[in-house]
Amino acid sequence: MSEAHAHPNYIKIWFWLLILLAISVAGPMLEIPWVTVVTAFGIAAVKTFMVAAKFMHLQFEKKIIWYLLIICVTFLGVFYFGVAADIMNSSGQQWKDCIADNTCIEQRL
Amino acid sequence: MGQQAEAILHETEAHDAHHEMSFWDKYIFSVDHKIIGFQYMFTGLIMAAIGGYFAYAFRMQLAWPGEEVPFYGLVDAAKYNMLVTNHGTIMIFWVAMPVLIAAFGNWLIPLMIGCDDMVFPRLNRLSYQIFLVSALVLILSFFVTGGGFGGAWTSYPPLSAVAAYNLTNWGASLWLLAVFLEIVAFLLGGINFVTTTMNARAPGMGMMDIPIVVWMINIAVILFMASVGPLVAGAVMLFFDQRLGTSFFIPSGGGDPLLWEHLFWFFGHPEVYVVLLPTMGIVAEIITVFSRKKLFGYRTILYTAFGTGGLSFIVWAHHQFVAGIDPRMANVFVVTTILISIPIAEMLFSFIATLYGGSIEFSTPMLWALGFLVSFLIGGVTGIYLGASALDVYFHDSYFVIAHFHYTFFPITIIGMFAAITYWFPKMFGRMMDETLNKIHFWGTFIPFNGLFLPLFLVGMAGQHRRIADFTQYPDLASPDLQSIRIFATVSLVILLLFQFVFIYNFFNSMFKGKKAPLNPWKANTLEWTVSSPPPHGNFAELPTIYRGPYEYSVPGREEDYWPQHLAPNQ
Amino acid sequence: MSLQGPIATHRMRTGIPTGRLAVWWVLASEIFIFGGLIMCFLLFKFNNAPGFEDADMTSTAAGAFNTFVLLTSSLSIVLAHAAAEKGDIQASFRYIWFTIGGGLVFLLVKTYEYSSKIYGGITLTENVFWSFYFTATGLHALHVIGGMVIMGMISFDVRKNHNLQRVELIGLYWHFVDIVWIFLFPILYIANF
Amino acid sequence: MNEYLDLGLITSFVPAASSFAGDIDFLFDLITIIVGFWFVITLATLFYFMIRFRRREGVKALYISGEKHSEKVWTHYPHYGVIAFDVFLIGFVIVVWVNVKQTLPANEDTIRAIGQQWSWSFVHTGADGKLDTEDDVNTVNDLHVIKDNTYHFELQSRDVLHNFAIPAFRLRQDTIPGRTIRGWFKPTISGTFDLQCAEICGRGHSMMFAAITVHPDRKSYDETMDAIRAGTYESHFEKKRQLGPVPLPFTVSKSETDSPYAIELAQSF
Repeated sequence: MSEAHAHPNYIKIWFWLLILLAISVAGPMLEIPWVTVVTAFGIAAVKTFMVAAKFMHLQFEKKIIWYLLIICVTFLGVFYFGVAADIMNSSGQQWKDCIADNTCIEQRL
Repeated sequence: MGQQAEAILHETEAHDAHHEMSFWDKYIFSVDHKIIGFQYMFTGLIMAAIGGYFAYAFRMQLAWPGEEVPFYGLVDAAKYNMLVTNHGTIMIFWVAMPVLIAAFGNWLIPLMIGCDDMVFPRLNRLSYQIFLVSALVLILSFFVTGGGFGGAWTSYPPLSAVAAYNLTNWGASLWLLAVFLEIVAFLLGGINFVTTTMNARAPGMGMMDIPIVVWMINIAVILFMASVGPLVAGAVMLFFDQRLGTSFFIPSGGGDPLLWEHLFWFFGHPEVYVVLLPTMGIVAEIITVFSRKKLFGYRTILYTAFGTGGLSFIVWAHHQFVAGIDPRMANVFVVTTILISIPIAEMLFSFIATLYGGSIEFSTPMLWALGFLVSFLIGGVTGIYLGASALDVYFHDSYFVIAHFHYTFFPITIIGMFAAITYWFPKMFGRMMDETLNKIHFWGTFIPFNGLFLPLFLVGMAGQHRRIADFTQYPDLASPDLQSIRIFATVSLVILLLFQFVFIYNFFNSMFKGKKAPLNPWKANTLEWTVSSPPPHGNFAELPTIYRGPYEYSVPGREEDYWPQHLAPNQ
Repeated sequence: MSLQGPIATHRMRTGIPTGRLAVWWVLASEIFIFGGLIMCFLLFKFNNAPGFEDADMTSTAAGAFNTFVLLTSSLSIVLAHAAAEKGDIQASFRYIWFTIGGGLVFLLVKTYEYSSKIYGGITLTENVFWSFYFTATGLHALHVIGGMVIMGMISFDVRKNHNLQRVELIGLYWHFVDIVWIFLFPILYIANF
Repeated sequence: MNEYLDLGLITSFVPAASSFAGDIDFLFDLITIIVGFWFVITLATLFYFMIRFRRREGVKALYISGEKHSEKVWTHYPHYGVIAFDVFLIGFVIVVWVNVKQTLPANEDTIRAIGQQWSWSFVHTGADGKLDTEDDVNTVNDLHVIKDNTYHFELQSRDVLHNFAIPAFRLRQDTIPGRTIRGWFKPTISGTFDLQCAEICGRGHSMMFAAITVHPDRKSYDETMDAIRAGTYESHFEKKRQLGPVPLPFTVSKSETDSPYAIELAQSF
């Protein structure tokens, strides 16, 4: 059993999470792209932080777990940006995606 | 938990261990970390035999194309592809990783950090069982209709994703499933290793008192865990492409084959360091013991290992310089790739500096360790050629790559494995190996190894590319000179394989009939040499407390030239 | 504390109990698996790959309801942990089963969504968006099922006052599954961003 | 760049037949010298230590931790040397890379190469110098170019990854289905060279090779093109290909632009 620590008020956090959920559903209904992105991902990030810090007790956890999680996210970011140049574009230096503009030779499948 | 409670618990445990265990409980379904280590080691050695046999078959085909290979039969194009693919897969996933990380990790971590077992013994057993299933699935994949998978160990889609392209419908899927299971097994095992090292160290053992090999295995495991995740997702996607008809990696359906290449190499490059670092650790243990020297720059070696691990995550695209990635990105990766030579060079320099002023005894483990340094140096420096993007335009997928790759992986896997086995054999089985046979085996492996792979640099420079069943058809490559180089390499391989029988004989003969080994035959400092050989279930009669680092050899003012970690300062 | 297994298991050099430390490592490797999948999705999405406008067709209401269910079950499992820590075994047992019930509701909604899509003629092979949709939610659902099974096993241990620390461990895992869903919800359900 | 430094290490095996082959050979030589220097020094040190410090009776080893600054410099100085050489190397490498892969110099002609399991189809532009027009000349496994002309190439693939590799030109580039990849080369020696597929592409990968013929002048090139159009051209490739004794279970198609697909080949064995 873990060492005792003060338990935060879980119901209150749950209540805040539900409000955030409502915002993230309502946000996109305005159909403004930047609002959608902010409400969808910004709020996902906030919710994640709340769940991790309060429900998962990261607040009270040793620093090493924080480092561990931060390293994970950093490496994922490295992966994303290393790959983005090739996969997130449909053309680049000396290459282009030829399926999109129908200039490809017919594919066997 | 206090030490007193530990002592009480330990006593009851030892008492429990007295009751007779059946053969199955003791050797097959054991939760003892040492038995699990043996299970990994023997499975790995059997897989190594299969991998070596495959290498023999396709090297014979290259030397004498189209002729029936003794003990194999005719190697046609499909079989050739299957052989090279599975040779690579087996040697990396079913030999290098189980033997270097899982076997020696299991065996050494609890002993070296002074505790009685892994923190999760049953998880440990589960990890081996999954690993065993994965090996069986891989072997099964050779025998299904269409034959084993032949799309190279990198398994680039669309070739690997579409049965109509690779013509090995089930072979490809089983291959992928086997790799997937193997990864799962190592994730479970790895979590166990890291948790054990973090939490279960003996009292007094600070971060800087951990033997380097334990550090290295742990760094390797963390690298593995961090790099393999995206590939696991990718493997699921590829499996769906194969079996359910999705098109994650098939361009005509909207996917992108380059994505797999990125996913694969994001794992594939750190994987090189995953297997390299444990061997570096093994070598560190051996050269300190046999030169009676303190390790030169413990912290330096540790930090360079961290540096290498971190850098290894940002170099992966050097495998794809000419794979159609954006050429501007290549410039980023060439810088990081060349930079990774810096920590590795520093680590090698530290090892060499350790020898300075030593009292070097050329016993077999030391010969293997020095052999590792020499041959890995060749592998390392030839990596500079391939990391240079402009030169990779010529050398990509050529035999130069093969030679470079084997000059790194052969020393890491095979030489590292033999170094470790010959060094820890007395502790593992309580008997000494025959030193003469060991030396014959060393020279009989080391010389043919160079005879095998040095010529491949030459054919690589001649523009010969890999995964071709018969070069004599290629007008520019058919010259008798090049063919005689190939034959020379093949003959070296056969000699190398024949000398392994010396090892097999010596191994089993010494295991049962060898001279009884003393407790600490090499006069080493680390904790595994303080327990009886072979160590009993529960390892230590009395759990040790640590007073100093693992490399206190030839300390001035002490009569003995070693100073075991567990001896209290006044002893 | 029940003393079982090797001594190694009960040592605590980092100050974090071994079980919890291991669960954090499990979660770290899971972050890479789900993270890798989500990264791949985003790469295709931002490249305007054809088919990604189909995100309109997923039912935002069902997704939002499932988010609500998972958040609530996260609450109940953390309450179970708090109760177990206080020694209130019966309450802990009830909260665990409430959480399992949440998982069940989640899976029912998921089944409804899957079947309505499949009856509507949309399967895994429709296009890359739907491939991602079924792969990601399917992998997530497998984690939900796994979590429920383990929770069920733990709940009976709890009633016998065994291994109470495991409530916290499964809780950590369950919160992680919740967090994965928090990210899957906007990328798969909220219309084009 | 190989006028500065030419050890002829690669050219003793393969001729340098394109304009940038010399640059790449130069890089090889440069790296060989730098790396060889370090290799020899390191190995010599290692062997010296091994011999000098072998075990002798009554001689105790030194106690050196390697943690003190005065000791660390012994690994740090060589280490700084490695960094300096690395930076020096990266400079040269990027210059050559930019020249070979990142830039497209003005061209005289364009060719298209299409990889498929397991043959190469080539499209030559014909008289108008443009692809996708009436007078294009299609060939299978036989590429024709003129010496000292700069060519752009367009790579495509119909099925799996292939690799357009001409060792004599020091050129390799993957072809990816769904992508058009561009690049360039400028042949400088006339003759016939191997064109390989250097990315594993299935069962017939071993047989997927073609010939690139560099014609000394336009006249010879035009005659060949006319012969191909008239169907009277006997491929140099066919003459030169010596089928080894390997019982590969199929042959590569000879005449059509579209060689048989994998499935058909698969059914034939």
